[in-house]
Amino acid sequence: MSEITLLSALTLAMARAMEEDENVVILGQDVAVNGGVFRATEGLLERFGNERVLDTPLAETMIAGMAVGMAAEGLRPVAEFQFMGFSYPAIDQLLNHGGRLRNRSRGRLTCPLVFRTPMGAGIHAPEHHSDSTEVMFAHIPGLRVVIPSSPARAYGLLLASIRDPDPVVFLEPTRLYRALREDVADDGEALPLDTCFTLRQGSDVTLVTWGAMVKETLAAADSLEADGISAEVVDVATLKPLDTETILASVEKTGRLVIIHEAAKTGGFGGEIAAQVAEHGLLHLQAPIGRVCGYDVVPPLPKLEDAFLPSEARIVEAAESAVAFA
Amino acid sequence: MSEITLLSALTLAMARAMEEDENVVILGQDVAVNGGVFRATEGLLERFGNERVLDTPLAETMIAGMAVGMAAEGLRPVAEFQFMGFSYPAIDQLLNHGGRLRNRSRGRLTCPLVFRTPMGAGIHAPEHHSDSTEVMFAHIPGLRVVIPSSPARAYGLLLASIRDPDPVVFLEPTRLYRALREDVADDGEALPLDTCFTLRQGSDVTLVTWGAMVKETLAAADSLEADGISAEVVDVATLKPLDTETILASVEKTGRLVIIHEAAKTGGFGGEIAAQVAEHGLLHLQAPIGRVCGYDVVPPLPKLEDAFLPSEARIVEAAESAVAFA
Amino acid sequence: MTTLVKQGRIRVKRKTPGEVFECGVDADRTIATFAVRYLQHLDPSGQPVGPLPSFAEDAEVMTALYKSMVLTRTFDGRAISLQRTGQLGTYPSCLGQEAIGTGVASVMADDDVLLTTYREQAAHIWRGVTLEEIFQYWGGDERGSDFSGPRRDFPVCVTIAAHAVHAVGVASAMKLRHEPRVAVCVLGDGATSKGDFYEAVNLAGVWRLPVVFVINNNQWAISVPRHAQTAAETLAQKAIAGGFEGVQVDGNDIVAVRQAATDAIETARTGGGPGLIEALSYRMGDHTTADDAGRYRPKDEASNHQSKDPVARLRAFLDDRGWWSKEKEKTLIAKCKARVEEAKEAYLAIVPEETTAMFDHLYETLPPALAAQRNIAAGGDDE
Amino acid sequence: MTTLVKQGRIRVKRKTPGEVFECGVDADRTIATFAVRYLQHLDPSGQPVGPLPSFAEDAEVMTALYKSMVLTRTFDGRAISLQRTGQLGTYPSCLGQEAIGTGVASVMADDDVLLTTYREQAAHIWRGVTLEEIFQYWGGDERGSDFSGPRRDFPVCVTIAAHAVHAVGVASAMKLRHEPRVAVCVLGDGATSKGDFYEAVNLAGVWRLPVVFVINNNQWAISVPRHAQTAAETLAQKAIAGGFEGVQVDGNDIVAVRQAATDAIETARTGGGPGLIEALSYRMGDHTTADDAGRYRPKDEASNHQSKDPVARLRAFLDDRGWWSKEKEKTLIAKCKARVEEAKEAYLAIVPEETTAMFDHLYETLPPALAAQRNIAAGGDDE
Ligand SMILES: Cc1ncc(C[n+]2csc(CCOP(=O)(O)OP(=O)(O)O)c2C)c(N)n1
Ligand SMILES: Cc1ncc(C[n+]2csc(CCOP(=O)(O)OP(=O)(O)O)c2C)c(N)n1
Ligand SMILES: [Mg+2]
Ligand SMILES: [Mg+2]
Repeated sequence: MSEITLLSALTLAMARAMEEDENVVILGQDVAVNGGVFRATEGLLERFGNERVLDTPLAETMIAGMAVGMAAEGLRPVAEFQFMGFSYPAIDQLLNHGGRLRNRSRGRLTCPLVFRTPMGAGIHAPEHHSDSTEVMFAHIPGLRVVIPSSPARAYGLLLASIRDPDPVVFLEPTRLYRALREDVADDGEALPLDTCFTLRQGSDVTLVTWGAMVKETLAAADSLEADGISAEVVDVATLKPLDTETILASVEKTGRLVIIHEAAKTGGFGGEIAAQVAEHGLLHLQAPIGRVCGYDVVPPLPKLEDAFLPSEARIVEAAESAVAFA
Repeated sequence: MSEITLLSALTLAMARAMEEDENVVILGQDVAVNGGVFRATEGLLERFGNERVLDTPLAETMIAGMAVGMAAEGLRPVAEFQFMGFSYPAIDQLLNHGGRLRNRSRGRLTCPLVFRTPMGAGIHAPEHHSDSTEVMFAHIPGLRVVIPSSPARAYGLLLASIRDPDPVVFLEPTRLYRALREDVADDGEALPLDTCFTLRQGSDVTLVTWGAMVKETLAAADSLEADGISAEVVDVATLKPLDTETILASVEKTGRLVIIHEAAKTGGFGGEIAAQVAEHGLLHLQAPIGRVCGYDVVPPLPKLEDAFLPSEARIVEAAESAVAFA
Repeated sequence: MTTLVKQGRIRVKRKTPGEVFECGVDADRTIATFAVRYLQHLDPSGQPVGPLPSFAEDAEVMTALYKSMVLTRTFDGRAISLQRTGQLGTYPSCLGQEAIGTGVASVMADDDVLLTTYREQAAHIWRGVTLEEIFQYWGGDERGSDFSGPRRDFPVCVTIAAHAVHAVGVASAMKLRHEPRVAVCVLGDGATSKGDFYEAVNLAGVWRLPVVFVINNNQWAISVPRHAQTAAETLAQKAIAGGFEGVQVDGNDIVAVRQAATDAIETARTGGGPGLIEALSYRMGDHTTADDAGRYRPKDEASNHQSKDPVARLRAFLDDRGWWSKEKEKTLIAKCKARVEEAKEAYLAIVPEETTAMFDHLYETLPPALAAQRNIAAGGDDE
Repeated sequence: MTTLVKQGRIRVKRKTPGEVFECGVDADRTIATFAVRYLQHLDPSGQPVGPLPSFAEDAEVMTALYKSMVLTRTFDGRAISLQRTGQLGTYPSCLGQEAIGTGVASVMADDDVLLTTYREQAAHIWRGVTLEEIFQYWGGDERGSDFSGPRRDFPVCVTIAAHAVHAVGVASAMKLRHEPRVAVCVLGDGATSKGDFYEAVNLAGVWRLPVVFVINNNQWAISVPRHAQTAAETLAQKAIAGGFEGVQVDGNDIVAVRQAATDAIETARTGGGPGLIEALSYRMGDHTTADDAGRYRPKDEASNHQSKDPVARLRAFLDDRGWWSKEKEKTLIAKCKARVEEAKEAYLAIVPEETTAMFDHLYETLPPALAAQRNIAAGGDDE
């Protein structure tokens, strides 16, 4: 065990998966010689050679489609898109092909692939480097959508994603890449892809979030505690399929729900969670469901980035008004 | 005035817009000589000539990007994508460019374009011809997303969309193209792009829907009436920006809400509406919010298509249990 | 600073493409030249235009090709009539393009992988996809893509050119595993305008993948004619952008198609890199049964093309060699009709899938979150 | 049926691309040939390799070009140092590629439209984008894209090759309105692998659009070298796929760049259709300030390229003609530094936008539905 970053945990998981299954191959722009622009694939070329770690030309549709073709032939491609903002040409392939191949061939051909991509704002990157559009992927039938929020969960969830027999979109919050270190055992233990993680027990209000916002949400929970409010924090982790039960059980206990995500509010995945609770847990609700989200605007360039990101203060405020509601 | 189909209403609106503004141009695959595969642009080439009605090569990214370029130069392109299932290469352009050009240039360059595309299942079409992924567009900042459900609304909303100074995604339910006729006055009157349409007044339950499902929802409202249940039917029409007020006012009146859409349930736009109500109208709710949606599956080929589409019966059932809830 | 714009301009000689540039000043020299070849073996009347490849001298081979083309055409006609009577969904006819699919498929190995559009029934039939399956697919039943024959072939690709990028993925898998297999991707002239096609061609070139692109240039993409699709004089030259060679063949001449395919596939198989074949053909029918070519196609175009018909051409060649007869033709037609009728009956007798089938092939194991939806679909109560 | 696979194969002569095919049998003939020209006027030491275009004999023109290149380089170095001290965000240096942007921009008309990547500061500076604006953009402020100079030019395009399709849209607008204007799109070698580029090239060809694509082939796309990007011998030949001509030029030779650009732009302007110029250059720095080329680039590669430096080359040429002097150089450097410092000060003094600016340029009129969000951003209560 050693204290490592989320980024190193990803590398560890990929290396482990490549070790245990020779069908696992890595592909993308700058993933081989350069080890990825964030260094997530650092060292893999040296260790597994240039037939398993592949630098591709600059063509996202091709990378996505190639992965589908490889997967149909039984490989387990792990394709990196350099930033979420450049991954959109892959949507056509995910929606029309990756997520459908098994279904449309009635199980004859399958598509065990992973699309990894960094997501989110907060690292003062240039234009188009700060998107959080996870809901677009989470809406696509046939996919799994996973977002880790700690080194250990990154390791276990990525392993599970690579081993999964179906296509997985694996979204990595850049803001967390190097933000925290954690002991991670490289023990090959995967985490389940269909459960939320309750990171903190609480009794007054449930805070549901995922990805980078887990950080601010946990901080908000600390602040709330200081004010005598006990917040339960749920990290959704796997958006699709969604573990509604854990969320409902928490809301049943606390009676109050605030959903936090960095993505634009309108049509964001927070809506889905709120809707599930309004459908299946309405009677437990003692307050309106709050949502603290990114505004429905273009993620701004660095100067206005901090003003764009949902803040700890906004979360605290929303939780407090939920608790104060009577 | 004459009784026309939704399809003819669209043609009428485009002709009108082209008549009144020479910057309006039509482009897409098969839109000129063939008048579009559904004939939405029939007659426009003859009337406005081949410098305003343009058959393009088969390349959706290019069509989308070209429209952005034209719009920046002050034209008002109305681009057709042949089916929603083929429009995904346009997402990159909409998300990274169309919806952002004004913002990223701080208003120096603008993007007054319309992307039209047929959507939805129910016409026994081949694979990939039956998608309802409107939420993917409705989540994108800077866009408007409009879905008409009657000939008159198609006319007024398309006119408004073409005249709008910002990018509009205009989604046309194929199932309604020729399903009903209505008197439409070609009077150049646009409809507002920021209001829902209440199609039927009711007091017991609010049914919120859009697009093709308006048909089954109105039919369900008739059935419900026969059973003594008074259903209010709201056609959202413009998903983005969303007119939450009309929906909230209706829920305040009825106390019960069922949302109906053909798109896959998880992460669908129904979640957004449910979330808005759970946030701003919780106290009016006398029953859990119901959602009757497409399943989270690949829209099936024709043999299973009817079993996939949300049925009148499912809507009636959901409305009845909302009303029965106590 | 733009006052400089008008100054100091020297006209550089422009050449019409296809003409080799004559070097002028030292400053300006030709550094690369390219050529596109055209291959034809049988003229429209079925006469050899030169020495034939040896397979064309083999009666067994040539009659087998002919039989498969006639079966395809018989099937195709029946599919259209079934659609007209409401027994089949929208159907894309391959009338007039049979030589392409048959010629290409006939030189593929069983474990090669075929990826095609919706118009290559000829290739599928040769590869062993059953007629029932093809009916079933166009009848709106996913099980039609669960090919009983070539298990690794892709289902037909409806989203234009998307299968070109799958093909380079399949070929990459083959190459990384050092298997002597080839991916063959058949697409239309319209498809060559799409970025997917080009991205695939470019990767195929730079990774020297065992993949062969075959363009069924049937001159139309629904209503858009070939000349409105691209200014390229040939579609074969699109390969030049990927750094390899394309060849144009007479796609109504099965000898030329098969010859070019043999060469490209074996080159690819033996590590020589990718190939691209533009097969010139003609869409003799409508785009699909939902289309009316009369709206956009010059009046006599289709009938003028009759004289180039690939089936008639091969028949004439067989006749000339004395390998065929009216008698044999009669028997063949009867046999094909019978087989197609049999397939039709079998297709119509297929028991529909359960409604829940739409859930059961979505994931290897249905996520618990979807159980409730599946239950509704099965007739249970709404969530 | 695949027993036929092994039969009747004839090897068709394969040629290495770039070699003109010799026709063999009648059945097999060459139907199209293409060539790529290479243009260079000044060798690396600044010596003319042949007769020069007349603008190169004009001291005023040539010194203006030189001054703009030096200003660009001064700005570029300062931007890097500002980034290193935390006063600027991630910044992509254009070191070594100044001749491309300057050469191309210098022959554009004011009302032509420039669409570039993030690496064409040279072109922007010539076009009249202010140094403050460039600092401001890379400092993380959208107002930097509100160019005070060329109001119709596009903001820099970060999503690779996406601006190629914008360019054909801009050019289409120009053509449909019969305006004698041209869209110029500058992109990288990596960008030529992307479908967008190809789709744009193809449309440009078939619609004969007034658009010129300029490829800044700086040999690298982050860590991916040119040869791993495509097997095409030249990037210029990518135009062949679109049915028109591409030309390769020495991109470190501003005379060649400007000459090729003049020709292509004027051809486009006068209805002669699109052009494509591959300008061979070299990325002398890291990809951006966030990159470390030392991780992937052969050790001596960058220093070996020093001898081809475009600024030094033009300086040598000016020196030879007697149009330049140490004195002039000193004055120029001082002037450039002063101008850059002034711009830096102005940039650092810019008052930040209000938080609500992120709402105020999203739509022409903010939809009422967003008023509540804007209110929170303005410091009001959460919804
Ligand atoms: C990406 C995409 N865009 C549009 C369509 C609609 N469409 C179906 S077939 C077709 C024309 C295809 O032409 P071509 O590639 O020449 O093939 P052909 O039909 O002639 O065999 C079009 C535009 C589609 N299926 N996919
Ligand atoms: C569509 C897209 N994919 C990936 C990236 C990440 N990225 C930024 S620059 C770059 C390399 C571009 O290389 P090239 O086109 O040669 O331009 P250069 O940087 O050398 O000027 C990449 C991969 C991007 N910006 N856009
Ligand atoms: Mg075609
Ligand atoms: Mg480069």
